[in-house]
Amino acid sequence: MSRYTRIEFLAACASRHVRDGENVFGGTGLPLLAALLAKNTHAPNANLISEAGFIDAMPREVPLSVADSRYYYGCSASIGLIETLGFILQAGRIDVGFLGAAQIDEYGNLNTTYIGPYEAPKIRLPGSGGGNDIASSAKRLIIMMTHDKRKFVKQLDHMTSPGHLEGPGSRERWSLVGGGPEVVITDMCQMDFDPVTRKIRLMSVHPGYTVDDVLDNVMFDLIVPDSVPTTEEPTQEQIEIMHRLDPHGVYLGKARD
Amino acid sequence: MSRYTRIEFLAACASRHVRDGENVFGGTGLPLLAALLAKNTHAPNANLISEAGFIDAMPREVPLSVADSRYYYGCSASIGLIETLGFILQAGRIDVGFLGAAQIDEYGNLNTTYIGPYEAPKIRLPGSGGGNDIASSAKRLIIMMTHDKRKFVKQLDHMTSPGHLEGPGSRERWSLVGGGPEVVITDMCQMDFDPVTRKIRLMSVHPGYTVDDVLDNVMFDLIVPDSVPTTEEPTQEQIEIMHRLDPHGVYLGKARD
Amino acid sequence: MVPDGAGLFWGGFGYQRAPIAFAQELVRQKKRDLTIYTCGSEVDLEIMAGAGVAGRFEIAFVAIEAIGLAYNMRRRVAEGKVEIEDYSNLAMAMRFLGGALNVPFMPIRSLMGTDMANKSRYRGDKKLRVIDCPFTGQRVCLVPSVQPDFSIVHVQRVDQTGNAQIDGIVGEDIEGSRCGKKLIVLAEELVDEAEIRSRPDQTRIPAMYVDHVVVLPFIAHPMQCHNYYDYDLEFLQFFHKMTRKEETWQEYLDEYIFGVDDHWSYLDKVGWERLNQLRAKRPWGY
Amino acid sequence: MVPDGAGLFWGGFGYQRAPIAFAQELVRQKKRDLTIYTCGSEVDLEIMAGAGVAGRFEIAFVAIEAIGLAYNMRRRVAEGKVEIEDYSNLAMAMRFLGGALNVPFMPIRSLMGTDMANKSRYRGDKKLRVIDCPFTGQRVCLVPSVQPDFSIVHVQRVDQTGNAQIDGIVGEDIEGSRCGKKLIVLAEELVDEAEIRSRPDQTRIPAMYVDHVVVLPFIAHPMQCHNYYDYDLEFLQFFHKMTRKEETWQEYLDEYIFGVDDHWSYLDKVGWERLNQLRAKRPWGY
Repeated sequence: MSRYTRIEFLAACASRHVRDGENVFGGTGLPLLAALLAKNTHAPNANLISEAGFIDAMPREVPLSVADSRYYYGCSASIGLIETLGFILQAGRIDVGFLGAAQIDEYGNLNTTYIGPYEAPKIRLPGSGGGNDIASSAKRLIIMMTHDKRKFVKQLDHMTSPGHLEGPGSRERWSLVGGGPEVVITDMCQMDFDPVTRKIRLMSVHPGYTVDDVLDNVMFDLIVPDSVPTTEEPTQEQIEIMHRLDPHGVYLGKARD
Repeated sequence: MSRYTRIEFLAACASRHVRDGENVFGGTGLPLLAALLAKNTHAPNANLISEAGFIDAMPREVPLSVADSRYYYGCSASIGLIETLGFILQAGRIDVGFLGAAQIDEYGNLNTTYIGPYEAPKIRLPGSGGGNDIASSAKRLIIMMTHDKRKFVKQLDHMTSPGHLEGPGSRERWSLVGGGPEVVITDMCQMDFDPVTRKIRLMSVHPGYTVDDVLDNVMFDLIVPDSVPTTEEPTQEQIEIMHRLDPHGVYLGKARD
Repeated sequence: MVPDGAGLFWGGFGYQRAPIAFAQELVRQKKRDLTIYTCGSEVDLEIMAGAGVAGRFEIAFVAIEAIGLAYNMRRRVAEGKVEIEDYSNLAMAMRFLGGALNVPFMPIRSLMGTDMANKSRYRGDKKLRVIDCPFTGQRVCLVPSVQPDFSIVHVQRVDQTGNAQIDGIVGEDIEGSRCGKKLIVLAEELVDEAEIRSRPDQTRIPAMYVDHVVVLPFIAHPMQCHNYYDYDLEFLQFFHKMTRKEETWQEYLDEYIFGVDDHWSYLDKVGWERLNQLRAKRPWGY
Repeated sequence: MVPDGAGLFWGGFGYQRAPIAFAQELVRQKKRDLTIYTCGSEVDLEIMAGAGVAGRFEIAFVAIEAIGLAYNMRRRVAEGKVEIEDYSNLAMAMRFLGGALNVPFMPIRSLMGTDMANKSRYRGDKKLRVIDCPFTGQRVCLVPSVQPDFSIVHVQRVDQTGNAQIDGIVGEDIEGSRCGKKLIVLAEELVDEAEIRSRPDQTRIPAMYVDHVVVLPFIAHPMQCHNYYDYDLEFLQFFHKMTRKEETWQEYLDEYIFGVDDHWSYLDKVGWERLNQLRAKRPWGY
């Protein structure tokens, strides 16, 4: 068993959802670290795309921005947003997209824009960026969040990006291209979505946490299956590769645990 | 006085309508020869654009195709159709566009597609190409045709490209970007358009022809002003430059005159 | 690989990067009922219309530009064997852009007020739609996007994974290469993936779009391929002359298309001395 | 040159080619009531929102990405001094594409079903419109095109006539540079026109679009400019720390923007030894 931090666990867990050969929108931050980790372990042929315009990128170290020059050298094409978000994403060519969020509801709808009422927002967050586009059009969506009860809400303050909207049939009603959220990964558990109701469902609990810990930390009714397995831990190799990819500890923190 | 052929006259005459510094859509054929002649004489800073994607081109010899590599070397940018017909032309950035036609009516509307009824066309012509786009969106349109009575018709077999449509206000009704035809140049005369009725009007007659010659060779009522000047002849310099630009005589014919 | 009845985006523009070898191979394989989508193509359209492999064309232009009119197309249209749905170059380029973007239509400011908007061959009210803009009230023309079964694009260079570079103008090939359900890239030269990845700014078609790659020299003959070879003016004039009448066209077809086994035999027939004289010179690219 | 109240397309994307020097100059000239149109910008938006030169933003994103949130923007929004009309990156890029094409709107398949489509800050029903496609019956979202007074674009190289080259990703700058009524190009380096004309494939912005050119080094500092210099991580973190509170932000503003005469003085203040250490290394470009 390896020693690991919560962040390392989150990144390693998310990386397992990338399959070899897939077209992946990585973004920045932890999702990107997860995608890069996948490419450096079990998914060497994953095609890592940055919405800024980099296609099939293989950065030596983790970029800080979707437009970071670290994405450039060795990528197969360097173009622009109409290419990545239009020709690639909106055309249905992205297998998996990663997103984070400040709030998520039980259908996997996401808020990354405002806390407080729209008319007089208390806190302005970054906004959609390419988030709404990715949530609308990627075949599968992987959501990564640090676990905090206030983020798992019954009613979003603002819906920035579509999850399963109001449930079965709603994405089809708006002719959305992609399939919507598949999994939500936090530093406490993994959740997926019930195929019938499209509501969020507990999938696995990370070592050191219980089902009750999770239930205490969501503000909606979480579906809990009869048996909830324990999430696989990161390997020593995964942790080492992660730190090689983030030598300055921008995402992982300066100190090893 | 220089000796010249009809084609040389036509090209030289058309070239005078290009002003220095203008953005010009030249196409191929005689119009291109005219535009190149202008650039090599009185309009050295004309920005010659080919719809295939060449911007500010300065070919050594006349290209045979809008996509001809002869447009490439020394041009300032080499892009594509969305750039030239969209960002440049449709955005209203083209000062003057050249077009030819198989039929023209009294409002300067053009047919380059079918002779005979649409349902069972007798003759298929090239079609619009960028013609409809240029006629819709260029600030000024210069039409070049060899003079043949059957081409100057009361009713087009097919309207490929808009002139002044049904007269005053019709271009505005369709929100067309450009100003429509300004002048029609044949190997017999020049015609412009009455600013009030938008109908075609005799402007000047080439040496060797009379007003009656022209009236005998159009099938609609041509407006004839009180005084019709004689068109300026090509200079020896213009003729020499033309032949340097078309060394194989593709447009001018193999033989001098 | 291309079944009868398929729709094809057809790349190249004017005399540049025309996929002539592919057209000739479609003829040899006796394909039928294809629909061709392109802005303006020339010798290739004449071959496909003349040999009867395609019955429908959604295009803006057909002629050999400075060389002259398209006689094969003219005969086939008069015979009723070919139907052309007429658009302008911008309209077709935008239809490909819409297809590449996976949206159902694109707005343009051409076609309105003319028979291009009023008459349709077989698309009926799916040819285009003129609407009042909900934001400005101005009239605007919506043209339906195209997502054909295949995109056929001819480029200068490709690597073993499919990353392709185009030199010179791109015409409508950026949008066209992305709008088809499958993309077949025809290239003059195979280069190493490391070379492509050292200059990613130059990649015009990333490998992720590419389904099949064919590498052959002189794919566009008698047309040109920038930085590789010029057009063959004499052959082009000969081709054009042979299309003038049905009998001479059939002669051409028998000799230069059915009479050769494949593109290599075609090039042998044209002759390598002749072909080598067409090679592009620096810095001109032709 | 830019009057109060003007609308500006703002180029660069993420950490790449941000026109920081131009933002700082707008602050020094005490411009007011600008409207900024861009996909996602970061330090530049923080400067303009923080200094009060712009009151309206039609954007998709504001934060310093990996470094953290946009504190200036957060405070100004909470104070009611800044209004943000929210779109997605694709929506903004398509709005610039529509502006460049001079059509009134563009169709997209994002935003629908969410508050992005349901709520508007000040555009009201001119924010977007969801319609049923007249060809397919599918729902599609129309976003209104943008044709602002100015486009501000930062590039690597420009010639004396205005032809500009961009290395690396272009973000939304191709469309953005063509959508404005006037285009101001900021470049790191002046090259000769003959150099541009010997490689016309590399020209991303032809001179015919360009109204004004400014040539200065390190325009994007503390952000990066591909093939020229990397971001200044330490300065970026310092900048971000200074924006956390209004008092420290005012200190930063007084010292680094109002406290210097122009961009050269700013660079002197940052220090040339530091700047030179940021210069890009081959083959990486950063």
